[in-house]
Amino acid sequence: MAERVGVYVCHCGSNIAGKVDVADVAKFASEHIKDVVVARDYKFMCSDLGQKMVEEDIKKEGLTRVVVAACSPHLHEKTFRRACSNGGLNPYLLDMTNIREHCSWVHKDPVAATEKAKSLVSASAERVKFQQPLEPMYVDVNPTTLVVGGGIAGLQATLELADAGHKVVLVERLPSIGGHMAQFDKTFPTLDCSACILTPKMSEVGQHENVRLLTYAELEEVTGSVGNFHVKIRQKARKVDFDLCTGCGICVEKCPRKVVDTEFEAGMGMRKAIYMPFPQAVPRVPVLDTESCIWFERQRCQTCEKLCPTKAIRFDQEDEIIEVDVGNIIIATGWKPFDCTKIPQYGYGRLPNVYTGMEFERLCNAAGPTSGKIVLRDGKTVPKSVAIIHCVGSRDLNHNPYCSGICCMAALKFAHLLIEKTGAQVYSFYIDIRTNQKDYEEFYQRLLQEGVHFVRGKVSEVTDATRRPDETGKTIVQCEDTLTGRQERYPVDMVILMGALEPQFDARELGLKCGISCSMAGFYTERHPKLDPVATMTDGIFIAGVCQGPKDIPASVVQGAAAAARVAGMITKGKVMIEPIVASIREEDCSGCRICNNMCPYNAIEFDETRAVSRVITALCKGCGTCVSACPAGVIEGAHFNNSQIFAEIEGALWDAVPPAGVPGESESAGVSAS
Amino acid sequence: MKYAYYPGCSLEAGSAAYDVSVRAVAKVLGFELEELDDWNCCGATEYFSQDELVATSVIARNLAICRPDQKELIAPCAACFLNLKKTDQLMAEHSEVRSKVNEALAAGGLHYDPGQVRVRHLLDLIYTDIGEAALREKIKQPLTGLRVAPYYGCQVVRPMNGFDNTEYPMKMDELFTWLGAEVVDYPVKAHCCGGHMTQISEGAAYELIRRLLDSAVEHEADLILCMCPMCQLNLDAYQALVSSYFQKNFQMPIIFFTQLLGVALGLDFETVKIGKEIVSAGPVIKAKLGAAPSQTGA
Amino acid sequence: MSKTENMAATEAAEAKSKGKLAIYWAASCGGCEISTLGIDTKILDLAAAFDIVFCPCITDGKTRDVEKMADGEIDVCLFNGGIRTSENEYMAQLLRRKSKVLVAFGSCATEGCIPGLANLHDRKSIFDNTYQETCSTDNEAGVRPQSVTQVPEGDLHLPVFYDTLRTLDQTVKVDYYLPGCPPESDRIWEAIEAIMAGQLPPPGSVIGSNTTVCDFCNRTRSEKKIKEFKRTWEVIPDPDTCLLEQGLVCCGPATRAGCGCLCPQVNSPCIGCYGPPGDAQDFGARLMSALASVIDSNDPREIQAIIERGIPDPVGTFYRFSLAGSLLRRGKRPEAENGHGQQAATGGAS
Amino acid sequence: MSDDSFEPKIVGFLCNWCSYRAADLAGTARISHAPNVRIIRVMCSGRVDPTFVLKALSLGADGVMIAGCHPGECHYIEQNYKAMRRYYMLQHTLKAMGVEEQRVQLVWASAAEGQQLADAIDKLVADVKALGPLGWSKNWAENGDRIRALEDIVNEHKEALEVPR
Repeated sequence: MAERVGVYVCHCGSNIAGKVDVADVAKFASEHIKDVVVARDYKFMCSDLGQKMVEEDIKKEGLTRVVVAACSPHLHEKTFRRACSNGGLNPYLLDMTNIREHCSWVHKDPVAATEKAKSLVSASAERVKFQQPLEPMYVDVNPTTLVVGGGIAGLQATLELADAGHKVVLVERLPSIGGHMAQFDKTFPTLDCSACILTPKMSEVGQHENVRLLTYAELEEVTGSVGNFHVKIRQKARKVDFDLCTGCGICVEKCPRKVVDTEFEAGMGMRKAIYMPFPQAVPRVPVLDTESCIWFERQRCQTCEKLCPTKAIRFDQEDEIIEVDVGNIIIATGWKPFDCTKIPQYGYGRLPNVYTGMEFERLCNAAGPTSGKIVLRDGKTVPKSVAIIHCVGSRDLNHNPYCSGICCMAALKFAHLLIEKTGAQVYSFYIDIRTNQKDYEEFYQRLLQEGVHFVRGKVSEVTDATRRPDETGKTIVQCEDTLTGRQERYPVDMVILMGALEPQFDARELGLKCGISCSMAGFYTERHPKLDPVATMTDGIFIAGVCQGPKDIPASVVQGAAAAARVAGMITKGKVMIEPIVASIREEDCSGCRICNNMCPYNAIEFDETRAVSRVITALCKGCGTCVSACPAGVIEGAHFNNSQIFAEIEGALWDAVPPAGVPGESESAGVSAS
Repeated sequence: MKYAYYPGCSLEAGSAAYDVSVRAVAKVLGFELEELDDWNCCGATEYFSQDELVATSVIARNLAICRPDQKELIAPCAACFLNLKKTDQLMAEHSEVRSKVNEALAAGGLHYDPGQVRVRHLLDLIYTDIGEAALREKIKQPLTGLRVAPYYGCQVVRPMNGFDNTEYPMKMDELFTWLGAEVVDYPVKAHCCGGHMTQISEGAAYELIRRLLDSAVEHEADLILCMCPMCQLNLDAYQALVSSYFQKNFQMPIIFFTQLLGVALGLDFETVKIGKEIVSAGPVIKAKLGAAPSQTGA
Repeated sequence: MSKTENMAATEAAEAKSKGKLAIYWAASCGGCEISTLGIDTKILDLAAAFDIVFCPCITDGKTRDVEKMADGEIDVCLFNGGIRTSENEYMAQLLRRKSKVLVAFGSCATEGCIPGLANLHDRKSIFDNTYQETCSTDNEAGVRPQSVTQVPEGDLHLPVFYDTLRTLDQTVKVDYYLPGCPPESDRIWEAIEAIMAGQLPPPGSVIGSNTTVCDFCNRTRSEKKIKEFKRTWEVIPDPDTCLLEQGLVCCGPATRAGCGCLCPQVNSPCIGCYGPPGDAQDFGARLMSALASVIDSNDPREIQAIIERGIPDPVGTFYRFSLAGSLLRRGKRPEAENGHGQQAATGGAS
Repeated sequence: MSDDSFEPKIVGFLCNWCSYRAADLAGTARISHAPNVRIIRVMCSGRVDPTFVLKALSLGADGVMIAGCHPGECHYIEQNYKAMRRYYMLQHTLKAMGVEEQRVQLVWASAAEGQQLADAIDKLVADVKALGPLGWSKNWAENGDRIRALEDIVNEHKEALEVPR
């Protein structure tokens, strides 16, 4: 039985009608497209009256398919699906074609625009005839949430949810939560002590009845989908019994092996082989580093084991896989600092008095290796002159094109601390000073008053090759001051490189595990950069903090809270709708060649060994259709985007193309008809 | 391994030592350099500043005359390398240049599609294609005790040579570390040698040369290794003038890196033309490496 | 005389109750007929059920006899071969008109088969090659086949050779398809049985299985990742592992079952002679898509290198049997050429 | 070759998440571009089957655009890589069939790249204009002798001597 298609061409005021001859398009639809029984143009299809028109035509004219030619389906597909529903038609029997963004707004010539609109309507009308009624699916939401990353963004998200009464599993890779913020000395622009404001949050998380804290643990595998994720977490072996340990610290104190702490102290200080990264660490359970432990090196020592009052040391402890079920996941995995040796002309790693920003944070920190005394690597010389270089690895096409956002303010903070603690002359080499949050500009003005020398220019090199007598023994910064247009050399005692904030080294890997994508730079892609910054394209996975893009502490806190709010909303609602756009395999025709098996990044295709056929796990399928086009036998069907729909759409789009002329065929059976 | 070879004019004249040592080293390391038949001038630094299109066309001829089997072209001279590479890149990136240059080439019955020939510097060949293991195997005379300052100059490393860091190159440093030399961290390794300034503004040029020599002296280098004829000329031939200009007494031997590489591979001084330079490198090499280098030759 | 008459009468009576079968070959190799005879003694059952009214390969019969039949007089016509010449086309139209059921029999009639690969060329280049360019050909006068030759008695005609080989259904309406090069004898018999029993699928369909060759392949299969496509002579394949996983371009996953997986059983990759299964539109596209999907690289250059090295002849690989029946049907043709061309005039006069 | 009056008919397969949105953005930002591409939305460039391209060309399209998210930014994580592999495989075959490479182009455009998508459309249209119409079905036209030859067969059979049975 032939379908009865209704075609509606929207004027969108003059947005469409100003360029496209909408009446002509509607006329074309009714005269030239088979099975079109109603074709109308209307001022605003999305208005109540427009929607009513569709509803009534479905009822009166017995429409079985509806085409709306208007704006982008991303704006109004839901609107017209609802109109179809109200008219008693399955909402998936609608197709929307975009004659505004893709046509009237972008083409100059009204005739060409009208012709294109006809093609788009023709394609849509041919396609819609092959569409099939579909039913959306609903699943329950597990109220437990997984937060990955125990930095400030993850901590905020955790607390928001836990305080609201929801269970949270917090996973942190390092031995303690706290993240980079725990390493900082002061925070800009208020200069309050970083630890003072962070540690209360850390201990709250550590003691919260709704929080299950897993430190020194990593996400291993995520399966399932929104509402019902199943997560495997690798609890790395601490070599310390978590339950027996009281955190007394005797083991740390007595451990005879000291090593450079490249993690928390950024290489500026030492730690023991068994250690807690810092005094306020949460949880207060040390970790034994088997790489440097004497016992693991030559089976001797055992000091910690002998001295532990609760016998909590476990040399034979192994990694453990912990499995949890959660409804939503918040990723707050933060960032890693740029490797400054990648810019060798700045001398980091080669010249002793060149420091990274993180090294300087530790140097400045009262709890740091020098107890907050700013001295050179010799341990005693107080620098009299310091150069701070901005944008090291940021805003640099050779490394990262983006602005790392926080370095200007951090550099100002460093300058202030230097002046306050040492009275040194500070030179700040910048491209632009970016201070665009509350009270930031005021901080910049304050530093100008304090006498920082701001030099606008990109430093060409940092060297120990002297040219003038006054350079002897100094580290020289060569830079063109672009405000005076002069090449200048600045001999200083200390150079601080404000390295870029880079995505975590395993950001892509984790993204793959969770099914979310990264930008070119490697930061996670949000669902919408303005309107949905903490959701991702994968339902049930949210992002917060620097893993989404460089940002400062307040912005990270805001995102942590925002992600928590989104999750709380999901939990309150209790159920989520899943679009029925999924693939399915005609199992009776599947030969089990297994080509499709590794097509799916969501592992939604499984192979049934006994029957030797592949099968789609509908709940996991996201409907991309890649397996559909990979199947060599053509037995995978992609709902709402199946072959017959797309073939029809292609045919419709090319309604005016050259017909297969001069092709010999049945119609002109020249030979036999003459016999 | 066989490569097309573009010696360039300097290597046929003032920098013959470079050419001779390159060929000698090639023999020992087992790669073949087939000199391009009927190559023409690379334009040095002048062509491009006069007329870019004409320069590109003239230089592109060298790429166009490569036979189909000559896929990699080696140029030891820094200027030749840069110009050839730049030409290939300009033609690849600008279709207009590509079609105009090919119009010009067509007059001589030639045609060049960018990317057809890969232009490479000799250092890249030795570092990448020969590599550490093969090189170490061939060492006859380790350079132990010799303090060398690798000097890259400007043209080989900039812009975007594709095989080494542009701002602070390290490949020659690594190469000589493999050979046993003490490589000094020569901070001015990519600074200007003065170029043609010696002809225009000697004061400026001498200051630039002084900085290079001073830094080498300061780092207690025994000699400076070059990979550009112009650099070698400026540092070596003008050393006496620079000394008197600044009331100094520089005695810094300046040789091509292939010459010292040859010594490490067991070639004698004559084979790699050590002794052709003005500030003689022979004595310091002999002194530091103990006995006179082996006389086995190639 | 009377005995003969009697026999003729009996035959006539029998013929009325028996069906009429025609088997025709157009541009084909004769393999389909051989495979038909491969039904062995069942040929007697066939003869009991049908009068073979026309089959130039095994019985004497003239086109005029067919022309004289009433429209639709033939019950079933098994038509093998593609449409290469005007004669092929004429016969296709004639048999279509005279047959109730027309079956595209074998790969040539279904999708063009090997002769269809000539669609990468046109008449002129085919003639140039065949009659001039091969090294063993000595043809100084440039003689080419002529469709019309004038002799004193009038014009003599030979069929015209077409630029493009067509499948049967690109020429006339086809009721059923029986693919394979050639169709396996067992499949032929199954089809004949179905016809005899009147248990035919809906018109327009393929008589045969909807699964693929892999369904009958006993090799172990796992997830596929291909870093290199190998040519058959480059490797002695492991007999127990999926050939595709060993880098060989095996068409099995894209090819309709029916052969019993003959080639992979002897360690040779499937070449796809049974065509695509189900309602797949373009065999080559299916195979291209599937093979490309499992290339183990995300680097454009590496991907191109893998493809170019491993698949030097893409049309011959993906469309060995199906070029004429594919969406594009043929390679791009040089601008209007006539194979008979200039040489035709001189050739004709000589 | 190029004919000013020739307006190529091009079918574009755009992925729902990046390139289709890029086209939406080009619209919102009123970035004017050539009207020749008729856009078909698919969920992912990984859905684009070589069959779609062949179908479009066989039905009279002069060119085809396949557009997806940038490599590494696919909404479905890595499916655009599969589109890329298929694209090169298809190009390899199309080349052997005589279809010019520039007629089928693979484009990456993120949802923020309206300008880039518009530029890519203009480039494709310009490239196809320079190549001229494809008109694939013209390749199927048979040589002029065909109709006459078919009539000749019929006539000859009419004239042939009737052999009595």
